[in-house]
Amino acid sequence: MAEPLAQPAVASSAAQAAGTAPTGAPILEARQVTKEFVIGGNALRRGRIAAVDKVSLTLSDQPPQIISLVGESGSGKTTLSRMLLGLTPPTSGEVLFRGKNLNGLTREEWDLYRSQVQPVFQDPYGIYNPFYRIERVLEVAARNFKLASSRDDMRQKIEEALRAVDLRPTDIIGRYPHQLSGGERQRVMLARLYLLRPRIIVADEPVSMIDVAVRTLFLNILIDFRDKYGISCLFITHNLSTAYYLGGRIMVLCFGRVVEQGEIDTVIRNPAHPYTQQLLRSVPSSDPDKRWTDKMDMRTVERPLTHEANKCVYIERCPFAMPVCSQQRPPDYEVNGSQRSACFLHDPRYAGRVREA
Amino acid sequence: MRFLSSSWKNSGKFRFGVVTLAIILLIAIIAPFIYRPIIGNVSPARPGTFRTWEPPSARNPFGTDGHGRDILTDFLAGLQSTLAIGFIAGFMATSFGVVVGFVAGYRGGRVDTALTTFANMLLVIPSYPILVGLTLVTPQKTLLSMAFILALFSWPFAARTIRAQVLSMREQPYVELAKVSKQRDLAIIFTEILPNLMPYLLMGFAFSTVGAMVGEVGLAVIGLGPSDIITLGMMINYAQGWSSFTRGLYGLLLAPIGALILIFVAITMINRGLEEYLNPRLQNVTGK
Amino acid sequence: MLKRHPLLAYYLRKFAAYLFTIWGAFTITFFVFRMLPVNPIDSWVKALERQYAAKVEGGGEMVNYYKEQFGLNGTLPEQYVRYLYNVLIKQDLGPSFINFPTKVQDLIAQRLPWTVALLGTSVVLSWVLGLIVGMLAGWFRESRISGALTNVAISLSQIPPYLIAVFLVLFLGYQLRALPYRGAWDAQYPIGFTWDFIRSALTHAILPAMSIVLVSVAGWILSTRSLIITILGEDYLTYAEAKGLKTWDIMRRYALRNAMLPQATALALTLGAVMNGTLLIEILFVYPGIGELLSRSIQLFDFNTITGVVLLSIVSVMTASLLVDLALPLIDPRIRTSIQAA
Amino acid sequence: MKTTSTPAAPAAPAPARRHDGAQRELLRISDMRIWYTTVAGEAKVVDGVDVVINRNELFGLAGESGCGKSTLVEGVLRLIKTPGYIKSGQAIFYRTSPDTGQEIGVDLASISMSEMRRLRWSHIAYVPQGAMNSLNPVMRIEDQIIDAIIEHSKVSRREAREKMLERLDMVGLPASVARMYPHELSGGMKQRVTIAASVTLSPELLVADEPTTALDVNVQRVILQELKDIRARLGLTIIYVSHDMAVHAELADRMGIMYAGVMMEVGATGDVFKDPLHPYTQGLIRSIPDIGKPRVRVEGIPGLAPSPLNWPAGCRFHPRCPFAKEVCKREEPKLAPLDLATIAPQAQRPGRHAAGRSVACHLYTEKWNE
Repeated sequence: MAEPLAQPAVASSAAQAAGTAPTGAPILEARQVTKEFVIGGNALRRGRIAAVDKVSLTLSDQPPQIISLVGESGSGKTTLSRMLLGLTPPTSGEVLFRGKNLNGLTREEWDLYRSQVQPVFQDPYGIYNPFYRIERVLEVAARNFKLASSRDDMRQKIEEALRAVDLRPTDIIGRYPHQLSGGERQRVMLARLYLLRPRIIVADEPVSMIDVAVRTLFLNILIDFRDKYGISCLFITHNLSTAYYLGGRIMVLCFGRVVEQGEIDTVIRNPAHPYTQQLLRSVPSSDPDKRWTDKMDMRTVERPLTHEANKCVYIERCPFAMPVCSQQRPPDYEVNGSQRSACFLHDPRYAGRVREA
Repeated sequence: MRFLSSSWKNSGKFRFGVVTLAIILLIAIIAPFIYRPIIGNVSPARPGTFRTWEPPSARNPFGTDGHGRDILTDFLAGLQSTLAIGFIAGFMATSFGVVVGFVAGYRGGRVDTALTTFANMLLVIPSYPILVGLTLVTPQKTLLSMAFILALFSWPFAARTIRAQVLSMREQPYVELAKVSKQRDLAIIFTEILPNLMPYLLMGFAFSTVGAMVGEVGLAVIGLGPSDIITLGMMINYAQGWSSFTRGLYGLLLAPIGALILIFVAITMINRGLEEYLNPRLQNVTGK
Repeated sequence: MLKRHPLLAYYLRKFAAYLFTIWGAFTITFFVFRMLPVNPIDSWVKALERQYAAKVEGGGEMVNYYKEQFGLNGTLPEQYVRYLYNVLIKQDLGPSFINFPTKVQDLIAQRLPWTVALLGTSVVLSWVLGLIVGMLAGWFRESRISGALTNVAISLSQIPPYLIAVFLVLFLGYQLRALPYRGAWDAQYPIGFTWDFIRSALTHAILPAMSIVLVSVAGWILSTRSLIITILGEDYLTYAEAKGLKTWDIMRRYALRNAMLPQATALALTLGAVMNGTLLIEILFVYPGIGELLSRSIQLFDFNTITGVVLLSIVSVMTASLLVDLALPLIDPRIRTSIQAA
Repeated sequence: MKTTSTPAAPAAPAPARRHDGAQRELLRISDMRIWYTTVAGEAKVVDGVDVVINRNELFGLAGESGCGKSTLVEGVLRLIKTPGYIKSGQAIFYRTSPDTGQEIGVDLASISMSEMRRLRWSHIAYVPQGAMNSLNPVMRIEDQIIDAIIEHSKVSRREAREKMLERLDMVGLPASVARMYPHELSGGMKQRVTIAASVTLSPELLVADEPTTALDVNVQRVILQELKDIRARLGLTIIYVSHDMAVHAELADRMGIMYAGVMMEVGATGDVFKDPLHPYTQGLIRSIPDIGKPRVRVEGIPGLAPSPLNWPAGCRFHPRCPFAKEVCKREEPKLAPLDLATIAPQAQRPGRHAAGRSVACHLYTEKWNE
């Protein structure tokens, strides 16, 4: 188990927001963004749960970077992506485009926002309207964003975009969505982004429904977009290995809260938050000699996570839970350099009193 | 419309329905050429062209009815008007139902609840008494007025199915993609949702047409058919119960009923073919 | 308090919608008929004259007297409020035209048993038959018979029972004289629990019931078949089979049990709608049910009877769906938890 | 559930037991073909698979979606419904009869459905792909387990109940779960109930078809751990079907890689991962992102997965294979044991051994240097 590091330095909230310290002004920024849903609770208690609970992150294209947002199902990653895309309004907190709140944008600012922030959705089978041929998605984008001067200019740009994502135009143009494989359809989505050249891509689990062999093609294109065209990407996934392959930064989401963030290599080599540690211990390694030796206690996985505001979300499952964890919500602690973890273990005032699980 | 060609290719029911309906429509279209030689250019509905209750003869292959009209002409003219009433009422009901269904489904919120409750109220009222009441009162019962009255009560069916489809389609990822590609609401409705609704529109239209024809028969049988034309329902009324049988004029009762049953079966088969296109698992032999 | 008990809130919301829809539907019917530009009293007087072939003198005040009797005086809203007052407080639906002065509610009470007996039994019968046949057609759907049966069911399902009735009467009633096709029992037997009366009532009910059953059984076969086909595709069916259970056990405890709930709900809703019945069947067979009463009262513009019967039909349909809404959470644990969560 | 069995197969002979080194054969599948009749023609989803499963072994059946691995196990278990049918092939299952302890070979592909039904659960158990919703939503958990026990072992309801509770406890589920309905359980718990139910009668063979795909990674870890314990405790033979190679690396003793309806490579897990023979296996293993290994850009396997309606001629992988030669386009290589003596020089690797390995690729046949 990784030893909690000594120096405490609680990251102040301002620093926290700019914490990722990219040099350029952030194109897209979430500040303490929260989204609450009303659920009946049981017959007695009718509660509101925060699917996303005070999450702050910044996405900038100087330098272009890929941030992986890793979380289990139900951790709120899709809700967060929809808020960043302006498809769902946050209950509290703000989503800012170049420093201005999304719902305050004028018509032109909104157009600029749309042209600079674009999504890749999860379900390759539901993304295309079955009624039309596949290339219509590209034509609509070209038309609405005025990317082509004439019909054949548009045709020529579409073909170039398809080739840029390793697809032969002759195999794709003119065919209907159901005639293409999941992998091909997601790459046509990337071709659309190649046309639009946004500054930020918000990809919500784009490869979870495609086979491994074809998946790497998709990931490589995302990496090329970053390196060749300077397009940053918020890559949302539940698969740590896929996130690792992309490199860049990682943010670990647990039940609506960011519990750890940092450069992916440091976080994987030396995870600071108990939840991240458990995730890493659960990922099967593809080396037959490195099989699991320790036995994971069933209860750490089955016991529920909690939404209560002044508690650590992971308290029920955490082997190091301390009294303070059930009294306050842990702030972000700087662990080393830009790695941060929301856990009291990093605070020397409590480090000593660890209650054995 | 791809769904039509693929339904035709894959579903025997759809083919049977379309062929049967086409034959019936063809007969209705060429009807005047058949009955003109028999009755001359007199309105088919005019009584007294022949003597009443004549047995079948060369001139009147099916004989004549109680009002001195040739039964074959009654049947052919009746077929024309019943089909006309059915399709006009079906068209009115569907178009009104689609508008209501779309507004309720896509707009949602209070408008949706208001429209849905209103439609539910209409659905709960037994339509027959009001139909009869309205028909009794309309001064001159033309084909159009009958169709309108019949449409009054069948639009909620179409509205309900369309609304359900729009609600589910609105959540589809390709609608979200359209939003993110700066498509405006109207464009989303007409280019993204409407094309996928076509099969449901056709089914709604077929369903309301059948409903309207059933309504017409119901009214005509108790003597409330339109005044200046003959419909298949009115023929059943002319048969005055079983007296036409005692005179051996089976055509007067069996022809309209047979034709009506055939029309209903044909339209239902078309609907079923479309349903199986939309939900392939319902087909008889799986996989096909 | 409502916030804390989602189940209670669910029930109250449903009940409020129930009352509102009944009130709305009733109001529409009431005004549609009362606004028709027809003077019911004149048509009634003409009917009397035809009956006794004599001119009625001193029409003026007599017409007003009868208008008052039938609650047709005053402006429409007044009539509406008075009618509602009578119905809700005094449970009095007002006198009927058809056989004045009997009250509408008595007329209905007299005829209701016939309609309920005829339609009620045929709907339940076709439900049971449709469930079994539909289940088999869905389960053995590769066989030719189930394919042919489904096609027959599809064709029959949309045909109005009335048209089928004509064919039935033509062959069974008229040609072969096998079954009676007029009236509900043989006039020679007095009404009572004598065997003759019951036997005659039963034989008279066969043809009308058959024409209703033939159409509605087709509908039930189709709905059960597609329900079973969906269930067959479920994983728990494959798993039941992988457990090596006998086909009959799988059919009964896995497939049928999952199909039971939706079909039971559908039955409750159809039974509720039994009231608007198949009016034409009752006219064709001269069956003394609610439908036949309705058609005669419409001819004579007997507002009270029309509104009474329509109200009865609306209330029965809405009550059926309310009962289903109330019962569902109790029967199906999944719905109960989803309500608590929603 | 009518399945047209192959007419030619003899009625359940008792073929001699073959000894494959220390292990004894439990299931021998030979030339198994499972096709689906579709509007567009015959989809040859499983098209001639040969594989042997030994007793007490965990055999990993790997391959991407659409390669036919689930269809193969469903076919062997006779759970295929029309329009799917077993075109040809045998699946000899060596059943130990409880009384004599003697092993009888039975061809699962051709025995009658009632015979198959008797084998199910007592000898062969199955955890289906949608294990999350394979529990009957309108029945309590206990009723769904007890009915299978009583069906096969004729014990009293009370005994069956005890057996059920004991199995639930074995997978770490409290007894209170027995009275619950499926929708009241979390995904992971439903999964464990299904596994517990499958092993109530201590079957000889457990077939698990991608049981953990829909689960979160830590719930999957617990389920896989559970499977390992049960296997050890009950001496089970398990066929584990999954597209996730890392799971096979974690669990499997031996592995089979399927592609386009046929078996491409079979071997011990260590050999397959460290020294993959078939070019497809190499591509597959190369493109698995692994947080343990250094990050290096990988090209994955270009091209399209072929359609079962018309498999490519010759070797089915040749359109996507970097080593494809003329012979690969013409002739389909048979799955053959690796014979170091005959393979072409450039296919030799230092430290490569051939024990228990077979591959279907011309690289490893004399045809390579024609």
